[in-house]
Amino acid sequence: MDFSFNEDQLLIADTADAFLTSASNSAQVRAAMSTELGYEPALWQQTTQELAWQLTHIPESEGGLGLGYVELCILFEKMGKHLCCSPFFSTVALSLNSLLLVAANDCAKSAIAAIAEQGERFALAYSGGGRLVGLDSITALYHDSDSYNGVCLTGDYHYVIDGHTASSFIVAAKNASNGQLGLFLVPKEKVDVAWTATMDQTRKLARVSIREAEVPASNILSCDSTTKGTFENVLNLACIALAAEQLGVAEQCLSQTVDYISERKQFGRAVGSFQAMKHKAADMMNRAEAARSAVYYAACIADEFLGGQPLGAELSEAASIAKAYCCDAAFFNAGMALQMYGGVGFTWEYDVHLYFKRAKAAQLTFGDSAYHRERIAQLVLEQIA
Amino acid sequence: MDFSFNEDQLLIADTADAFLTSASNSAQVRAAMSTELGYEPALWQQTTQELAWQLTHIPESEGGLGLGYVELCILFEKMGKHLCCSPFFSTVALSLNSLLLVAANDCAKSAIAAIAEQGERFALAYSGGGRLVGLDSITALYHDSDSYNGVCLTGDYHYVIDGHTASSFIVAAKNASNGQLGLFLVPKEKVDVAWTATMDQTRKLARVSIREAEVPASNILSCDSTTKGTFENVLNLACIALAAEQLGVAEQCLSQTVDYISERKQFGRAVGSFQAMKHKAADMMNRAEAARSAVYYAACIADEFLGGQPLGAELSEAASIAKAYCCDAAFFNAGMALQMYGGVGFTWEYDVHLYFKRAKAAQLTFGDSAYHRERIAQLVLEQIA
Amino acid sequence: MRLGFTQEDERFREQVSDWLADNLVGEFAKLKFRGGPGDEHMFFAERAAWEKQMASGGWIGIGWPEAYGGKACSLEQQVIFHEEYARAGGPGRVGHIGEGLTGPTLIAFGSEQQQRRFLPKILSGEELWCQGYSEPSAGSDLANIASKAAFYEDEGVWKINGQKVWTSLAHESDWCFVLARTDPASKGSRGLGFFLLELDQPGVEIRPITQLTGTSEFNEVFLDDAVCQADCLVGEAGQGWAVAMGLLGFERGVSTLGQQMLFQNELSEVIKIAKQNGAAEDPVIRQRIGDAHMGLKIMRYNSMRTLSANPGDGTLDRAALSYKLYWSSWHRNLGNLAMDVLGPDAELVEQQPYDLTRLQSLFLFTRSDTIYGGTNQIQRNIIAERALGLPKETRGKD
Amino acid sequence: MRLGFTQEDERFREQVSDWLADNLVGEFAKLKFRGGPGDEHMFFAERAAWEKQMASGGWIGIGWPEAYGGKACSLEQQVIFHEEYARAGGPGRVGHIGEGLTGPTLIAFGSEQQQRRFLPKILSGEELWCQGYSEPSAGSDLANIASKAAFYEDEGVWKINGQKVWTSLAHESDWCFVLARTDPASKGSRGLGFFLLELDQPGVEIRPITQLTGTSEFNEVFLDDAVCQADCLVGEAGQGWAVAMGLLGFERGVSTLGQQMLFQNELSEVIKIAKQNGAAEDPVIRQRIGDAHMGLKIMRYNSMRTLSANPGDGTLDRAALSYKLYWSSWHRNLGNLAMDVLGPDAELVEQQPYDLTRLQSLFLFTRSDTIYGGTNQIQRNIIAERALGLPKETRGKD
Repeated sequence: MDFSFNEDQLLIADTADAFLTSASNSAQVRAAMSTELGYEPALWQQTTQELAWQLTHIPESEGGLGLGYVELCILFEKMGKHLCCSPFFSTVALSLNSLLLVAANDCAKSAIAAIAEQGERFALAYSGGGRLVGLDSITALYHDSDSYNGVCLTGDYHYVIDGHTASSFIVAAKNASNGQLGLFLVPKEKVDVAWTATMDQTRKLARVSIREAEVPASNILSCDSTTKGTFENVLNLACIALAAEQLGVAEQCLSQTVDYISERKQFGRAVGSFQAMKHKAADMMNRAEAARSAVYYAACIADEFLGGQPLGAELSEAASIAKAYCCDAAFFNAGMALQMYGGVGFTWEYDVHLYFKRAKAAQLTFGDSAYHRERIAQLVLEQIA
Repeated sequence: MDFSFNEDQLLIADTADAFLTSASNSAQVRAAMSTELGYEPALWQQTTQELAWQLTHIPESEGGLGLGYVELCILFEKMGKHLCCSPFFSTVALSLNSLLLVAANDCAKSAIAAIAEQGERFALAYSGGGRLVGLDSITALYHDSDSYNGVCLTGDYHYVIDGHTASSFIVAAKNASNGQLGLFLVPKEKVDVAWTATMDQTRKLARVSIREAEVPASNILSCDSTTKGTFENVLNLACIALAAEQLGVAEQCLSQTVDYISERKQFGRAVGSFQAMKHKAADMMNRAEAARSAVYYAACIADEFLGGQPLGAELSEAASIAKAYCCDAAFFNAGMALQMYGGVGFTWEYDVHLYFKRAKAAQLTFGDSAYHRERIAQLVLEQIA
Repeated sequence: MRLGFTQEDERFREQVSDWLADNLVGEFAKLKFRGGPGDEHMFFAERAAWEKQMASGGWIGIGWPEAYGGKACSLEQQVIFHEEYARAGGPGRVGHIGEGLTGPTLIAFGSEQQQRRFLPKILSGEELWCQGYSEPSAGSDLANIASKAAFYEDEGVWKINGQKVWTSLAHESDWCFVLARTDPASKGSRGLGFFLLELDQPGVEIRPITQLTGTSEFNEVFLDDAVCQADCLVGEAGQGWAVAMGLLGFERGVSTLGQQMLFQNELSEVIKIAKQNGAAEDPVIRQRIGDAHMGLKIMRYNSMRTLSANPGDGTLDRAALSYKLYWSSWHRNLGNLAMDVLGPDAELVEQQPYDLTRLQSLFLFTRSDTIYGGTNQIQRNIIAERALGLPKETRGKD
Repeated sequence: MRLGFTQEDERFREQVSDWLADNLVGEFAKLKFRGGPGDEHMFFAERAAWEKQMASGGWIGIGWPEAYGGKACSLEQQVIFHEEYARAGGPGRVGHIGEGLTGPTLIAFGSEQQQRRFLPKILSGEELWCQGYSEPSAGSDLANIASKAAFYEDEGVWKINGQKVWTSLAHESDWCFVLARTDPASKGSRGLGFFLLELDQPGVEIRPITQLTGTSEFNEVFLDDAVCQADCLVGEAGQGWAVAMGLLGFERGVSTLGQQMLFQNELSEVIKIAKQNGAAEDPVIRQRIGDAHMGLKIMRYNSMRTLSANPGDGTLDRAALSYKLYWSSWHRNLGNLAMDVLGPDAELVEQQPYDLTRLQSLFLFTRSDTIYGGTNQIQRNIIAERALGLPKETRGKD
């Protein structure tokens, strides 16, 4: 058992942090978030071409670096820390994971290559809107086509992360007659997309509409009894990546707040010398530390899962634990930061609100913490006789 | 609108407090709680004969003082504050209230007189045991007797407050054929009782067993379509009385803790000068104050209800609010007290644990706070279109 | 103890609600439920006109003594007024600082001349006020005022230099009351003056502060030789702290029940959404709805108790001291509940690029509730020291 | 990062579990899952015998260096030992203070003579130890020791006077290490001595403290000219604080995973009851069960991280610093959950008049978890100051 970063992982963390410190500073984040596009194309170019971050956990056989989910989570953590505005999450955590899990499929292989080599931006569309989560939220329908070899697909998709700037879509839909889930590759030409502006401006959402789209058989990623499980595991993996981002948020809120309260004076003392402040900071640290443990354990389990190892069976549990804990920790820490900054934290000028909004958005993405706690309870209640 | 005590009420509060300060001090509480009986007969004698507290809200027409539920709650608050060990709660908050709500009944009238004049001890038995609350917890059954004018009743009752020392019982049972609720008066001769020792020693519980008991028609308190509502209102009134006790607990935990941390020194300072301690004490005070508002509002509503006024319709809501809030406040404050006393609070010698145990017991009596919050939510969701 | 109001009070209630029903129409109709916290930047001109409308109905200063132009309404009637105002959706008042703070301060501490000069204009809705206490270095440590006021004998005026912050409505107000140091060598609460400062002058620059909502309700006010006439000092030079603190005593909680009416509107909106989108069937959300309702009810009971018990003589009242902490925490939780009830829809703004929905504004703006007017930390200190008698916080050595 | 253990470690695990399966039988069978916190008063004589059984198997001091009679097991193997011990229901150790605290302290700070005298008896399970730090006035302020030690040249002994408190197992132990003031004029952490004190002597009186559970695990120890031989002072007179603090550094968290195994047993019991009595169908209880499980899992991950990262050289590690606060809060919540799952049945004791059930003991005893070994308040101070570098708490003037 060795539950600490090795030298290579430490190097990845330092490099990513250094890069984002200069490429995703407050001014750059604010510039990117205020556009509809939502990211800086030059940054995307750098991360996918120069740094080739999207290759991280693609197997070497598919042209990737063959590293693991731990390494990927290191990147997500740093992106969260720097609030990096980028379609990296939608492309890698959602779409690439979907493709890797159906990798035997030729269609998936070429899509993986498009991401790996051209840095193409993908989005995953599944939810029909509302409070339902995951599989339950899918309302889009497909049916086998009479006129060609393939399916015909219709649906409205909400909350599609970076949907309005993706060039290709992985979409989920249910068979109109038997309800079986299918995952399909759809180029942007066949969909209508509209940006839906959000409270958290650092991550963009879109609405995607598909009307009687012809999806040829060659674009079917998965459409059998395994698809449901695949889709659920995609969301599990995405939850872990999101949790990693939120670890970065939690940690950054802590360190910025500690800096601020060490400087800010009231009553002739640094406010950080007041016990009420110190104890709050201690609580923030405890949450950040626990979040770190939860994320990296889940990332290790993701590697076990991707490698077909027995511990991979823990994926759902580890993902729910990481998602629920880290999102709550980030929101707690961001809320505390707002409180401890006092008035200035409430201004647009300081960055605290950006973290706070991001943290709330993350809580509401892929099911809130109550959802995941219930999911954990279900697993536990089944386990214990 | 005048939501403050009048002169008479202030006098009742002061008198009760002074009496219990000398009649229910720590040594006296510990002496009473360590017996199976659970109370000091001389104290019972004093409260029912000299002070005649049980007369408080009995109408003058029935030989009572004709005061209100507010006055009664003042007494319960002080009894909670002093952890008074007494069958007053079972006799007055549960049994007398049941009798008053069916007062037209002759059987009830004579039972009221027995309480009023002889200070007889009554207990209410209804729950068949387990986590179900109120009406849902009743498992005892009755059926009309073929051989005499009355019903025949069988049931096992759990958690009967002061059941082992009561001389009469009011018992709830459901009609074996149609499920309709009935309330019956049963003398102790017809039941088997056994003390069930409890973690909170300051309030005793018993198990009561009734096997094919003959209940003559003259002992039927209520047995028609109104009985269910009556029974629910008895529990509502009992919840308010319990909440009043817990207000006393919450307040006493606060004031004792403030005294202790003002005295106790560490690091060359009174520990009460540390912000962490001060802020906890402030949180305790806020809860005690809110608890006070909740109790006395509910007590006013109880008076409106007992007087047949329109605001009486708020009884369920006000009772659930008082029950949930005050029990949680008392438990919070008692837990804080334990923490703030440090090691000594953990000893048998100090009284903190007595309050802590009493508060936990109260939380679990008449439905826990989650139960009452759900009940409130139901009411609210019905109200708002 | 007695719930409910007298028949006379109920007639007064009717009078208020009738007037509001008759007047909150036409050009004013669109102001309904607008201009509250988080929305204070909206419809300013219209709300200023509404202030005059209120004045014409005689509804400003209803709690002031009759000798000063007020109606000397009882506490109950003031409560009723605020309740009915909120129920009718009366807009956020732009005159509330003048009515609630400046007026009572001048009545208690002002000269007869100051009273004659300023009180009528407040009652007529013609002059609007803002408050200038906080400074960048005087937040929680309010007495740490750095602004300086110097008296120029020759010109017969005070000149004030410094910076005020978190001044709401400054850009729309005519006057501001300002705490500034009259004794430059003093520290803390000694050596301060309480000034009435006209805002429309070269020495005053007002810059809006953009909040996390993207809107502006607060301002920075820069004072660069801002001129204040000699007779605009309230009380003596050096006694400003006593005046400022006296002012805090005037808030007797009559507006709290009105505030709670607004909270009820917000909670009802959240519950309606929950019923629409299915959240109301989620047992965890139901717990939170039950809790929110319970919390608001108890807030009301707390206020009723405070109003009944507090004779306004500065007596410490525990329920009153805990009110700020109580409502601000409750309101913050409501903001959070609103988002969680909405689920993923919570993220979608009203209109791009960044017009927030009412509930988003609530969610974000309630984060300031636990900061302004004394942070939760300061509130707990005050409670521990004043109500519970625990030892004072040790101060730094500066 | 790598989960799971090596094959060699897994073989070690098998060895441990086999030995436990073979030995935790017969007279020792009834000790299974007994003697833990809240139950430390039970079966003392049997557990003392078990300690010798452990010694015979060579399982005491497995982390000690070989030169001192230990096995020098790797961190992983120590973890495995604790896990298997807990899994098998190994009873609460009566020798853990000698093994975990006295031994490492003597190895680091003791004289060769002290090491030769005491270490073998610890390893053989023959001599049991308790610790004498806390005093009535030295709780959170541990350095505020009032006990005094004076050296009597003629007799060649130290005599100690004072009172120790919260000394667990004192009435069953042979020796106690005691902090006492060698310089009577000193204050705080200076001027202390670290003494090895034999308990069976006239100058030592031990009085059990009855806890809120009605049972006694802790004691008061009154020292009235308690005699300590000259060679039983560890380190120099006046340097006792450094010895005592060095001792704190020895806890490297190897026992935490074992502790968590006990927690898992407790949680599983609660869950079983929930399934039996219907609480498991209550969505609010389900949330809390999910939360408890999540919390315990993360506690495990935290420990794994601490164990992997902590080289035992005293490096500050954030996850390690937060461990006490984390587990004690979790455990307290579990106690509460247990009661709420049971509902009204939670009140019924095992046997009258006051034999508490296991879960009642858990509920009550976990209330001390957040106090002993540094209250939650002290833990937060330590974290804020050591890990986050925030300014030190101001001290009083005495």
